[in-house]
Amino acid sequence: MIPLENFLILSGFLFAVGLYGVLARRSAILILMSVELMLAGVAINFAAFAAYLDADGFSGMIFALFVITVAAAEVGLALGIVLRLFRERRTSYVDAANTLKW
Amino acid sequence: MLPVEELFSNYVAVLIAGIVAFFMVITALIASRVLAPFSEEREKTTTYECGMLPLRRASTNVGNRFYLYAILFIIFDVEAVFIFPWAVSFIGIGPMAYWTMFTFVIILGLGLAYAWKKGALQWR
Amino acid sequence: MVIESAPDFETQDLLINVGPQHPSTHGVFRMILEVDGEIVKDLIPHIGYLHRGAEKLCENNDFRQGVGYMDRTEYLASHNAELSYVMAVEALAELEVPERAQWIRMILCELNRLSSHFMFLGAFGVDVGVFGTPFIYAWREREALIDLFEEISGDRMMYAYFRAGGLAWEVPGNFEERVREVLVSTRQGMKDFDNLLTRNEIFLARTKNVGIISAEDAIELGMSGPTLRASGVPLDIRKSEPYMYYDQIDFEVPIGTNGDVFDRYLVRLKEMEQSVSIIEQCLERLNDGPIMPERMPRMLRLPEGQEVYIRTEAPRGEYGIYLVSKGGNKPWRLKVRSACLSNLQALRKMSVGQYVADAIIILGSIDIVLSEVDR
Amino acid sequence: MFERLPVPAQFDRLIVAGGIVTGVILGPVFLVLLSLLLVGRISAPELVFWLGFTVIVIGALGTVLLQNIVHAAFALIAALIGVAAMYLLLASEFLALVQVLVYGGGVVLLIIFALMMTNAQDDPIVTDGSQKPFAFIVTLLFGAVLVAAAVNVQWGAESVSLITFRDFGTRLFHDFMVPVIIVGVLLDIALSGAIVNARPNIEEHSEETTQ
Amino acid sequence: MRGIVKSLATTMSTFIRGPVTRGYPSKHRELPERDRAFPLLLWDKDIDEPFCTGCHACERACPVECMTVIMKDNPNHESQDGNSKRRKIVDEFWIDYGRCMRCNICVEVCNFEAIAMNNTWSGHETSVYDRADLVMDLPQLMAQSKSDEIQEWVAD
Amino acid sequence: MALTPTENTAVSATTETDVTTPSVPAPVISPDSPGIAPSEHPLEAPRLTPITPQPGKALYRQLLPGIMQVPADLLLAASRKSSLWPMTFGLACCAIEMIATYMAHYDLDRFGIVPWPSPRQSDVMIVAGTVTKKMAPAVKLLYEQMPNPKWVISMGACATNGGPYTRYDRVLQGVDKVIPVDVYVPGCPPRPEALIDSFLALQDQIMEERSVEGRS
Amino acid sequence: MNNGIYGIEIAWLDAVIRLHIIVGLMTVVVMGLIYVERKILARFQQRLGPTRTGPAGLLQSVADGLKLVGKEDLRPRNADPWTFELAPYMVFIPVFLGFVIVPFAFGMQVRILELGLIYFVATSSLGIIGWVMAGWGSDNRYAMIGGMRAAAQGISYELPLVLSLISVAMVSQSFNLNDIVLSQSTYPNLLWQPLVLVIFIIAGLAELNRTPFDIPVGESEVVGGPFVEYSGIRWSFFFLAEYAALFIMGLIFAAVFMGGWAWPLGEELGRGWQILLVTVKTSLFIFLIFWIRASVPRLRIDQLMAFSWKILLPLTFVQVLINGAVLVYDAPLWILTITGLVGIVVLVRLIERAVRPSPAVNSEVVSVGNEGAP
Amino acid sequence: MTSDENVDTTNGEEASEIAVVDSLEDTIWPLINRVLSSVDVTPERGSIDLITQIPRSDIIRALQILKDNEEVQFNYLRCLTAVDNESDGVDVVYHLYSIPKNINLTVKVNLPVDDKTIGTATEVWEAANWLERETAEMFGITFNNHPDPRTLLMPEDMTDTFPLLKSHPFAEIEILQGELLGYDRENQGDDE
Ligand code: SF4
Ligand code: SF4
Ligand code: SF4
Repeated sequence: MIPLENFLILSGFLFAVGLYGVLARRSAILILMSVELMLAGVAINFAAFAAYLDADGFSGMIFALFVITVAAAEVGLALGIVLRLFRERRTSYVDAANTLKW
Repeated sequence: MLPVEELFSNYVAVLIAGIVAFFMVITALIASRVLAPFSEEREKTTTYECGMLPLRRASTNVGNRFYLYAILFIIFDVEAVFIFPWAVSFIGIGPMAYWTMFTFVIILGLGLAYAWKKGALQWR
Repeated sequence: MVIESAPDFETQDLLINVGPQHPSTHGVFRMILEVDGEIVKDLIPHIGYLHRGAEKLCENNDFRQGVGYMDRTEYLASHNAELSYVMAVEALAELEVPERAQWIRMILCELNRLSSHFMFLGAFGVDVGVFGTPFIYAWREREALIDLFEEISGDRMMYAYFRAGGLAWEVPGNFEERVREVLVSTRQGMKDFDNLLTRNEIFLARTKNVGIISAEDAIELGMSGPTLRASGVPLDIRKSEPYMYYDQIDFEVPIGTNGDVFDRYLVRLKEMEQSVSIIEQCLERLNDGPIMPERMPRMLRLPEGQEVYIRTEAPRGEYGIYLVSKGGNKPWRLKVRSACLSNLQALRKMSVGQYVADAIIILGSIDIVLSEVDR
Repeated sequence: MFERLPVPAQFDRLIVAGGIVTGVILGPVFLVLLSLLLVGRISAPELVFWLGFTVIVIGALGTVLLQNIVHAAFALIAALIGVAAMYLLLASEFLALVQVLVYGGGVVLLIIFALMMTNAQDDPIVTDGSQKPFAFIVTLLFGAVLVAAAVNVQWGAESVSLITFRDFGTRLFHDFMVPVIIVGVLLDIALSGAIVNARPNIEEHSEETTQ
Repeated sequence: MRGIVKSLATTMSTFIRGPVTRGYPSKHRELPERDRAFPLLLWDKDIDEPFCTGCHACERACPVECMTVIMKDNPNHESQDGNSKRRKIVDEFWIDYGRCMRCNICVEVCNFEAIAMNNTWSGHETSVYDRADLVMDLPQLMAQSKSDEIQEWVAD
Repeated sequence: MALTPTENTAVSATTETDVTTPSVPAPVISPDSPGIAPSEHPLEAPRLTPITPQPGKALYRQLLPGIMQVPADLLLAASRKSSLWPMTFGLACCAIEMIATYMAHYDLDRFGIVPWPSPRQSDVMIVAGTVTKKMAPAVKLLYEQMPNPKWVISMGACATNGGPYTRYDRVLQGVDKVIPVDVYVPGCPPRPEALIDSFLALQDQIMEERSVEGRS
Repeated sequence: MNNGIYGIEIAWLDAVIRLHIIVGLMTVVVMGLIYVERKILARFQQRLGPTRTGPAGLLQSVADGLKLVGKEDLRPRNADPWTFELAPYMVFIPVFLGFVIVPFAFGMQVRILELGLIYFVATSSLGIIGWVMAGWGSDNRYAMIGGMRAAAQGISYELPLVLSLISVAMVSQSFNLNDIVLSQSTYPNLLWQPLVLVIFIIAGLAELNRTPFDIPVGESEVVGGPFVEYSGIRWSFFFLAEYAALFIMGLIFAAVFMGGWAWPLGEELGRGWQILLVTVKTSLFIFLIFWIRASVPRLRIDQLMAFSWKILLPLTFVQVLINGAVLVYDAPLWILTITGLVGIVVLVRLIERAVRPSPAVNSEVVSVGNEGAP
Repeated sequence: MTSDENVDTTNGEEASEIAVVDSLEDTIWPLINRVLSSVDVTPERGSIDLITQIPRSDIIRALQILKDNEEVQFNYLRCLTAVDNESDGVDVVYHLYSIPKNINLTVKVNLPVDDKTIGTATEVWEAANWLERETAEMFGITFNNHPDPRTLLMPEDMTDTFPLLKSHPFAEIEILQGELLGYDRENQGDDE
């Protein structure tokens, strides 16, 4: 069987790559995509622990489900804001949003 | 077979199906590459636009109507995700689960009504 | 922070080029749609892809030869086009057309109106999105009509049958039975269309309140024919300035109230019923007699310095012929007043603010014939 | 000499398209894994794991590195589908399918719509000092910590326990009723927020264009 | 919904009515006798020569100028001990079927009833691979009449 | 006099085209004949230059030489001839008769002929109607956008040589001035049966030329 | 896990064999479907359809396929190479994945998945990405609009489809297609869920992009939609995917609503009968789709979206809640039949109300008498 | 007044039109004359309709009056075209129709050969837009202040010649027969 570590490494990798994306990229949409990657890594983590360590409880699974759910809602809301930013500023770069009031 | 193994074997079939489909496409493409004529005329690869040369590059913005529908879709898709496990288990749990889901659906129904009222379902 | 290669973030409106080769432009019409998320913000029509100089060529051809060019100008209703032309020549040459020839002309023109409207129904149904079926129903009926025309004139589309003064030759002996026979199948076809489209909810949803044009705008833009009558203007040259024997015939002019695409469809459908009744009345009055005036010059020559503007009610509206003669056997100037050209001018007004899909059915509802627009 | 070869110029497109993606990158991995499987060194789930791992790595790296944002979005799909495979290996069929359903069909589509709307094509090139080196170092450190933590601890579990779908539903709606309803409220809030933000404001818009 | 059901019923009724296709290449429909395919020259069987005298009337009347006629003295004329009444006769005759618009004018202007529209299927099945093949010369124009294939229809 | 090498190649090239495309007549009859008036308009020439079709090459001719090529040719030609998809493309009055041919009474579907709107999916271009000089570039472009193998049917007098409108100087005197034509159907308009006949002729041609490089 | 030859488990081999049978079956059935569609549409339009390629035109699809293989496939110069080339894979593979679950007869399927229906929905939602890729990658306006429309339509009608399948699954208490079929051996689900049946057919039409929901590919508007620029074999894969999806949808319809191979003969009868039953039920669905295609115009994009969101979605929600109430309180099932029929009536009324917005703008054609123009 | 000897009231036109022709002299002309009293108009008789000549300087004003006047209400522009009279210049012809009153009027303006400019009737009827564009490119007439003076029917790059002018030549015909196909009279062995 696959050891649990593999999943943990994978989720760590996903989280780290997502972090890199969030830090390094400028387009708000790309940042959102990177956040998705991070959340996926977290969800894998939850699910892995639930599957390996929590033989009957599987609260981790349910938590992973909630993570997926919340991630979807987050994307919807955040993209709404990006669109608003785009409409107001004609750009989707986060740097353009540094002034709080416009 | 253990249930876990059965699950794996089922989804291995899915993986194989993907590979089979992939090879189907690529075999046909190779066969076509062998059988079909080819030429390197330049005009041939211009974008088709009813017999006219293209006006501008096509990627321009395509209205945010679609976007609103996509948001709605995600929200209700997530709702469906919660209904899936409920649909096969609520009888076992009893009325309480039913009323939970009832509340859940009503809450999202209110969301739909809000979107409706706000004109998100209206094209213009 | 300086962003060097900021991509072009201008929100451009999408420009869609429709035509000249496009399944639903009815030939080689071209329009450029400026679209903002499926809604037409502007529409720029381009015509002239079929401009082939019929007017100029007619100036070079004598009056008999001109008939052939008129056929090709209005190829869906060639009889009606020929009629305007020969009437213009007759008016200048002061020819008297025998009664029988007039009745036959009326029958043929109305039959041609039927076949032309069938073409509209079919093409329109396809524009609205039915897969081929309306087109095929339309052609099933048209084929019967075309067979009849072929038996009479010898050709399926370019009849070259009307001549200045009368008709080229006598109709075949079983003309009346054949016409009645065809009318039966035509009725069936009209009923099929009625059942297929008129009450279909999707069809109604697509066509009602789409492409509305008010009566004032329609008149201002010089529209005519069913497209104008759908806006509620009961202008029909057969009624207002009757030619041939239309004043002896009892018929009604259907008009619409809303001026939308559905009205244009329904007006045409109702008009077909009227045409059927006109044909039946004509058949009753058809009697024997000559089909050409007694004395016909072998080569027609027109008096000098005369001009006439003849208008008739073709299926698409007012088909006018402006004929200027300076003597000789050729027209000095021949102008075809095309109903489609004027109707097409209204396309922009009707389409702006509608959906892309609507622009296409609005174009379909105008029922253009490109060779009449461009000539 | 090469122009006399019977290989048409377009032939390379085939290799470029299906070829590089699967033939060059996935293909060797797959072959290696398959041969390992054949000689009995790894088991079938492990094969799937490593395959999925490769897909996820490629997809994730593609998402954060590709210049063209639309390509990045498509790479994201690959990564997320790989994640779905991971859920399968963790014996949760349902989570895997939900992952595909919500991400593959929904989230990525939403992102693509947003891309089309904002007409964004490329990540801009920044001249006055990019954050990339900094981001890289932070990522490296963070990733190292995570991996070290994962590897160094003895977790002790060796086998996956299967969760039947019905049990999952029963647990969810038996023990987590309140969270479910809260999720409903949360979704509503997200919905209304997104609509308020994304709804085209006609007056504002026209002002924009006239300015 | 009811309208849609009505539409469905309509299509079903045509489904039942059966096809109306004319099986063209296997079955040739009877053409009306006035059918106008392309002009042909007629052959005077009594004297064994074409009716056409090469008078150029049709050539001049043709709106698209697709005919070329060349006239010659008739070697078979009575004055030359022939049995023909025609003093002049056609020498060469071309019609460019590729341009002819089938308007029937040439038939109407001919004083000798020497030209007629082909009203058989042979006049319609004329696809060629080279457009020069569409220019018919005298033997081709007369072949059908010689072999009695066309039934001439003349407007009264 | 010995031919210079360049002349030599030129000659062989033309003969080759003659073999491969026997049905394309030379666009201009001869410079000194009173045929077509040489274009007087300065802008006309570039837009109306005829296309020199590039013969398509198929890989299987190199891979399966000799005896193997024959069945492949036969199979491909037989399938191509039974599934000729024309582009929906009507220009003028002839288009009406073309439509009539698709309809119930004539039903081109019997021959496997179904119209497709995009040139990318079509094999045959039916030029049905008058090609004006305004339209000619579009016709040319559409022809070029069709993938090989492709054929052209010139339907009616106008497409063949300008027909009734040939004397008007905004009308192209035959579509073969800009694109190579395979089958000509005379008539103004040709009957639907004549169009079907031209398809049969085209099918014959496809079968005959099945092993000619560049034609199929 | 050691029950394999040379380490390959039997299950793998089994899957490979079954999938290859499916490949053959799919090819034959798709070709047959294309032929049958042409024949049936021709008959609806009083034509003959293909007759001349092979006996009665039977080889028509073969000829078409062979021709498409032998056709040059082009990639427009401006197209995005990766997206353009990968789109056929992204369209075809998800559709093919659907074959894993569909039951043909007792024991005749590739695999019985516990969550078969969810799997079906998930794979079909993946296909939308392929359409968007094709549309975006072609760099063509029509393709772009078509791809966007396809995506919008796909997501809008996925919800009614999912919810209608959930409704049925509630009655059968399983998402496993095999269990669903078995649970219908006495009464098919369509008895209990008539409204859901109607909604499933509508949403299925939309998912398949068939008339009246073919706006992404509507010829008269976007000239073939996302596939305008595709030619030759690549294009034929879109075509193949479309018809394979139709086939799968028909099989799902037969299994979920009509009792698949079980109803009305039960599982005792032989395979032959079961296959015949499934074939008949599937053909019924497919014939209905062809029939609708021949008779109904196309909707407009806003109407299409409004129809899904404003009519179908609320109705399916209500249906799910009613199902839940009836099942949880153990009420007799015929209540569902009645509510379903009432639901259909409501649906019809809603549609008719939506068509005529208000009587004030209703137009009638009036006739003027003989007195002529004003 | 060039007038009625050319108009034969029994010339084969139908009964109703005869009535119209009869009434031309009595009703329409006085009416028009009254309406256009501020403009210099010259009447002429056509076969069916009344023709008036209006000088170029007044034309748009006159048309506006004709449209707005309550008594005539020529609210419908049937046709707008031109006639090339070679040396006599170009006539621009307006065919007007009044839907409420059911009367017709033809208005003619003569333009000299060397100065083919005229005001635009689009100010009066929108319908004139395309008709004027067409007339402009066919005859080389300039319509001043036209809102959209692009070419309509001509190819965009062939707008420097005006095909409907009498001086515009026809194209040469490409003839594939006779001598041009290599037919040679001498070789046929005729007894010439
Ligand atoms: S066919 Fe008749 S008109 Fe023509 S040349 Fe011969 S005789 Fe004269
Ligand atoms: S039918 Fe007309 S076009 Fe043809 S040759 Fe005779 S006169 Fe000329
Ligand atoms: S050949 Fe005749 S029918 Fe065909 S387009 Fe030309 S004029 Fe029209």
